[in-house]
Amino acid sequence: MNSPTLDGAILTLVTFIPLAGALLLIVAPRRDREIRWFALGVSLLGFFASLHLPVHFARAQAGFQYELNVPWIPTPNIHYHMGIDGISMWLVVLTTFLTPLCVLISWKSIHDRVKEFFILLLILETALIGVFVSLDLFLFYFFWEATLIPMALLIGIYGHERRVYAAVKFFLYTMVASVFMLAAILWLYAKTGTFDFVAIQTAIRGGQVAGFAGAGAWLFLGFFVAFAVKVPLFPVHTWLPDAHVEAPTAGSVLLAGVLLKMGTYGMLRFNLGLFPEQSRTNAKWIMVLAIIGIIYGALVAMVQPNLKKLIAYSSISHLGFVVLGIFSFTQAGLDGATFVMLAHGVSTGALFMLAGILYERRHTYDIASFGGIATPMPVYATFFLFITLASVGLPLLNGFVGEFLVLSGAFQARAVYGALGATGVIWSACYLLWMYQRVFFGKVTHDVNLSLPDLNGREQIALWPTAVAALIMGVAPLLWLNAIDPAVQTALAPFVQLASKVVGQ
Amino acid sequence: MTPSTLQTLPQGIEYVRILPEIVLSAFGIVIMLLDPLVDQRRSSRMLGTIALIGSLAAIAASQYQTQCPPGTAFWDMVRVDAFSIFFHIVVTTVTAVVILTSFEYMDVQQLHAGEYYALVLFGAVGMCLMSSAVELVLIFIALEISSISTYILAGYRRRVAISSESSVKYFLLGSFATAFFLYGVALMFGATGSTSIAKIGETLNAGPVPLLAYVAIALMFVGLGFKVAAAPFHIWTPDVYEGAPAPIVGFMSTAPKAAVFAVLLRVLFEAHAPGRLWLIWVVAALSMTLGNIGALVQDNIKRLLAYSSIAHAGYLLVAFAALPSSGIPAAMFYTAAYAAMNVGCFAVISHFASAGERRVTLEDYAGLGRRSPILAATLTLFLLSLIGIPITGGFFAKFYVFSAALQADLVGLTVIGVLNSAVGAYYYLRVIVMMYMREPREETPVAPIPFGLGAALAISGFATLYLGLLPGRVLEYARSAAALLR
Amino acid sequence: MLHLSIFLFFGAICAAGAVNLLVQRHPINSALSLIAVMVSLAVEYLLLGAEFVAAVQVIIYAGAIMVLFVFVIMLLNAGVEERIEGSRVAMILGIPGMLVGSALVAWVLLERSGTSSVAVGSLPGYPKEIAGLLFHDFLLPFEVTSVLVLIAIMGAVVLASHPDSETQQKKES
Amino acid sequence: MYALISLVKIVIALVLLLTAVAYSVWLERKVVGHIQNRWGPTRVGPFGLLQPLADGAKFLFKEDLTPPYVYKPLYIAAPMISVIFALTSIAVIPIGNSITVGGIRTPLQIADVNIGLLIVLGITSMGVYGIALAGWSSNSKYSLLGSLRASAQMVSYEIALGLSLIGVLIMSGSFSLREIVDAQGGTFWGFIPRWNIFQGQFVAFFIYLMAAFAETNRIPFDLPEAETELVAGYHTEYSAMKFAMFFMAEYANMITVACLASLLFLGGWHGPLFGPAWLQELLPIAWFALRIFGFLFLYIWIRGTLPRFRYDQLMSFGWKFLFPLAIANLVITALIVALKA
Amino acid sequence: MVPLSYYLALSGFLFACGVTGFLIKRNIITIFMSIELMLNGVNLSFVAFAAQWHALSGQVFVFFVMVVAAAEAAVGLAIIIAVFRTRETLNVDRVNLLKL
Repeated sequence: MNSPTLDGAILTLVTFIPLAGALLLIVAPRRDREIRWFALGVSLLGFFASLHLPVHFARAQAGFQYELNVPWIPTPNIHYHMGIDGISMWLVVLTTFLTPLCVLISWKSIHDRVKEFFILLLILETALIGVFVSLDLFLFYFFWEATLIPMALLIGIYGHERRVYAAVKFFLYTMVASVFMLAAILWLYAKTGTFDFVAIQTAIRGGQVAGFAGAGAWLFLGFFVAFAVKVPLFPVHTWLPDAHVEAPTAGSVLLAGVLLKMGTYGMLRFNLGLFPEQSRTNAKWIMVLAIIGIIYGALVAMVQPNLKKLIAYSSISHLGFVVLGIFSFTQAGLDGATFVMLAHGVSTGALFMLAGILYERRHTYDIASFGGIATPMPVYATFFLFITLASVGLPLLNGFVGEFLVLSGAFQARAVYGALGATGVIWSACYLLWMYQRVFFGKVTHDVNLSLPDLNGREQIALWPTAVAALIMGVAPLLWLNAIDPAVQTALAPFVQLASKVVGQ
Repeated sequence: MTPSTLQTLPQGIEYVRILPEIVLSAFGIVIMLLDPLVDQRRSSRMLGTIALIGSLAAIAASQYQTQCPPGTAFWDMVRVDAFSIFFHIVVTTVTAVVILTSFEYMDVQQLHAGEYYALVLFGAVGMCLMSSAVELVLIFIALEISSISTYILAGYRRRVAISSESSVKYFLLGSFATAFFLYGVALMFGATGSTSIAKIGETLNAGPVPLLAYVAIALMFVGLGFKVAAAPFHIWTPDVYEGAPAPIVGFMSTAPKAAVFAVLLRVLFEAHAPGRLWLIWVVAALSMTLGNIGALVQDNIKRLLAYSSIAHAGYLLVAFAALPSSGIPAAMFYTAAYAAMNVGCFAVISHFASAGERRVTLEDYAGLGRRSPILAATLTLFLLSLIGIPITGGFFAKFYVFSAALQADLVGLTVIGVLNSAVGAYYYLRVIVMMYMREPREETPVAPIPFGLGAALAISGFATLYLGLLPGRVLEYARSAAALLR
Repeated sequence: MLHLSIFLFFGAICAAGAVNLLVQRHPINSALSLIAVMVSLAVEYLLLGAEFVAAVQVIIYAGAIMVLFVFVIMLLNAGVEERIEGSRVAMILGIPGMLVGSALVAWVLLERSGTSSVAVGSLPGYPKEIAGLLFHDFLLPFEVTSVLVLIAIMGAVVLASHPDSETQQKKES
Repeated sequence: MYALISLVKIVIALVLLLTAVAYSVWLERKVVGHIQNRWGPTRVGPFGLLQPLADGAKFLFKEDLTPPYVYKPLYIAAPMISVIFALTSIAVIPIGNSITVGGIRTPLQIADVNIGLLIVLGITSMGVYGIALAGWSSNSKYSLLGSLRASAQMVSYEIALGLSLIGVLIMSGSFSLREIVDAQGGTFWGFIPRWNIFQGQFVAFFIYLMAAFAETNRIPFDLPEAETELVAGYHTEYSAMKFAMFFMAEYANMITVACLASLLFLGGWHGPLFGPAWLQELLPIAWFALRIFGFLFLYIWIRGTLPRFRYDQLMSFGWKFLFPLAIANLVITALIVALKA
Repeated sequence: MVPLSYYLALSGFLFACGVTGFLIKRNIITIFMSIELMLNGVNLSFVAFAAQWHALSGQVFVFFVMVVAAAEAAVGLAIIIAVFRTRETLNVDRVNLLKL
């Protein structure tokens, strides 16, 4: 263990390093080259700082670590309360891991208004980390909303043709949904007088919240709607394909890699943490929705002519697994869900980067305009295959572990869910491999594709870490899972009690 | 009532209790007197500077009031306590910002500066007085001072037809509303035999509330509702805002509203006005909904912000429906935040619209992010605050209001409000989208930001962020002030 | 009895004047009926004992404000009111609705509020006593009205002066 | 009994007033004639004394023309409004102290109210409608311009007029004309009467005088009916009895103004009393009449000697000179009274 | 003896007429006169209530209302003149550059 002062400050540090960088960039002169390097440096600094977390994390220990709790605003009683457990720690690291890659991948593709781009990117990083480390509901909401604007601007300014439509749609969907969460948070505050997650949790479990019995279901829904839109869960997913297709590569990477996890993380932390009973009662239809999401996402992905849209729909499908795992209320399910979050972050992030690389060369995502790309771009094809396989869930790669755990959890909860969910794995193999085949194999159908340059050094540097991470996560999942486990156990504790109550009756 | 003896005169401290008003009027008169003496070409700059000094002196005077013991003055006509000082500071600060914004505007529009600045200061006198008055007739006169000066200012661009039209509409509907307010005062006088708010409160608390008092409150509410542009008394707002000079719209959409809300707070809470809840409930819900729906289809940014101000009046009224302990501070905080962000918005607009107020459609804002990054960034900040995004004052404002409503178990109203703020996000976003994501049709250059406007933007931007990051102090102050009111 | 008949007589003039104001289509006729209303209101004030108010009512309202109105009507040579489709609808809906509704509400309320009747000059408002109130208890409002009047004068000058005169001034200087 | 006395008083007052009006016309013609080195009326009666009767008969028998395109109701009403308001203001003006006739003591005044001055002001301020409506309803540009000028002029000068009176009000502390006169009784050092004009209200009297000229549209402020520019101003289109009404109103207003001047500034009916009791009863009336005569003479004198102002001069004189002067007078008077007390 | 409610009813009637006039009249000046009528109605209730409560302050209020009305009239008529200058009409339906 390091010095206690560093432990107290490390989360703040990790959170605000990117913001500090962004502020510096604001006043910096408009020299694109230096700005890129500076942004890379800042994001790397953030990544290395965040490595402090897993290194010194007490893995066996449940509960929150690195806690920092200072009063911020006296009325209402808002605290600057941060802390992480095994789940959120990895999400923080995932964020800081992906950001430098985003910087790298945007090196050339962003050439207009470079300064603003990196400012927005770094602000977004701060907000994302903030979401995962906040233990004060208010602080959480604060960061949650703060992710919106930089993301919307990234899509809207740097995106493709229909960027404005996509940005507005993204903004409105999430904005409207999170307003419900705000209402629920306000209600909790009005009744308990605090925003502190732990305090509210204790109050609810102790039955000290007046009117909770009646309002509980609505509160659950309030939170759930906000998270479900973010995930996105089946009927409210329509913003996602648009946002992904129109976003610049870095935007897509962070969107798929981290932003969607905010939703599942929220479900895990708040829906399960605060409303175990309501979660249990609502689990049935949520799981059904999740399964619909898995299958629907996969089926739609299969027929997509657009590469990026395909990956986007695959995200819907994968995130369905996460929700399925979370609402199975089993150790395996939750472990798996958390792991899928991380794995999906890495592999889908990488997929979007790869798609972006192709786009830089051809300025289209249309699958039909490729074909036989493996010939001119062998290294690229190799990376793509590797990541595709990881995403499909090939054993010994990262996708497999999580999906396996989720499915076993789902089987424990109810066999039919597990069985239906398992079809998703097959579907994903179908559409991803079919896509791979269409893009890379066969003859080169368009002559322009013949002269496509292969990956350059910068792109390789951006891709290697994801490939390595995918491999390590597949080979040694315990490195991650041993930290996740205690956290999941804590999260499941009330469900065990509930179950025993049911049994006792 | 027997007339008191004429021998007693007001004490010294009583003059301190109207010090901001005295300072503002004195500077207004100085400007009027200097106007014919100074060179016409440089008058705008010079008189503007004097007006600015005047408003700063008024801010200082309001600050000085905090040093003095609270109390009443002029035989219970005004009461200066934390509550009034809060609104004094809001009003005087807005006045200063508006004057800063006007420097350039007056030059560009070639308007005569003397009366303009004097009217702004005199209007501020009325608004300050409104927030400290505890007697209905004085409130009425103060209301008229602020209204009449804004009627005139709205029509200040006399050569332009829409400015005069805006003025005449504002004038007719405003006077109409005033008449309602006055009738309410008369009936309240009839119901309780007094026009002093404290005495009215005593009387209404003491015995059964006469039917007349309900009617009186309703009529007064109608009158004041007109002034704050609450639905269904809002129809004048878009027209007036569209036609009036942009800095003045910034002025009249914030300072008089703040003052009228102060009056409403006093009348409704201190006078223990009967049967206020359902009335406010309906008006708040209507204002939020109509304002937001109206704003959705607007293409003129001034009209858009007019509808938005209707919606914000609705949000603010939600706080009125809540319990006094949390509702009053929430309303006060909202007033301050709203003043900061709205006056900032109009500062940007008044600069961008330039001569003749030509560039006021949303289309004109296309590509502003590229053409003038600072202008676009500040406008974005204010718009985000109007949406209610965290780290801006608008967020905490909404937050306090809705949590106050929830504490009073007004779940329905809160849900309406929350849904509305989600709807509202759309049209503010349209502006931001225009600025950053659309290419302009023609690359007309945007004039560089002059010093005065820069200062105005800095002040309002700082206030917006300050209220968004460290709302604690302001809220604590509002809370202590609200405790005095009850 | 005399009191009541005087009240009714002038009250009738008042009411008739008010209705005439609505019915007349030429603004000058409306203005004259408004003057009639004001003068007969002054008489009602006299009945209530407010003789000073009555005199001031005639001087200020009838003698100054309405003169301004008449003056402006003459200056602008305002013609007969035009009737446009919309206005007729307002007429049909407006008059009966408003009148019946408001009168009914007012009547019911006032009957129920249990007010007593007043005798002639029950509260004589002598100028001296009113002055006492005005310059002591209501000193602040009184002083503040000076600001109001100042604004009004300034506004009238600003708005009514011809717009071109201003630019000329600027050029000359 | 009270009603009967009032009726008698009203009749007497009206007869007196109308006679005074008629003969002030005669006086004007005579005096102006002499000023201009002419004789004035001489034919009808001795010294032309019956001229007013002849004039009256002529007005009555002339054909009453109503031009086309006039707005008839107001065209007819306007002169009536003028004359009615001009005549009613006499109701509250006392022409002397109380008098005992047949054992009944009654004030020489139709209605003794304690806000008399305000009522006079109120009624005279209504007089402007007659002129304004006459000009407007005639539908003639001369009339309209004349009446616009007239109403602007009257409204403007009313302010100076009213302000000049406030000094007097401060001195006497009452609105009642009778009390104002009573406050002016007695003398300083035995020979200077305590009239308001000698109590420091000289400036006020001057302002009053100027404003009164303007209010009655008399030379040098007779712009509204300036023959050389506007034919006859607001009564261009009027003839016969309707014209006579305006004429009567103008002179009645002059007399009212003269009465007020005497009452407020010149000590009203105060003057040396001597002789038997019946004489002492009637002498005040005589003193009062003398003052009015003097005032009317001044009016005519000025008409005979001074040229007409230009309209902008008239306005700037009113607003930029008389008005500030009146305020200064008011402030100084108030200060002096306050310091004395 | 006249019941106070008669006065108040008259005042209410005048006020209502004013409101009606405001709504149905088309000429700006007439609309403005309707507002003056409303104020007159209010004044009558002030004086009547003053008699009821034996509070002279009710009469004092009337003076303030009159001052305000005078100020409003000055400004209002100036505005009307300004509008007439630019639009050459006094009909509210034709003063329509701004859509309502």
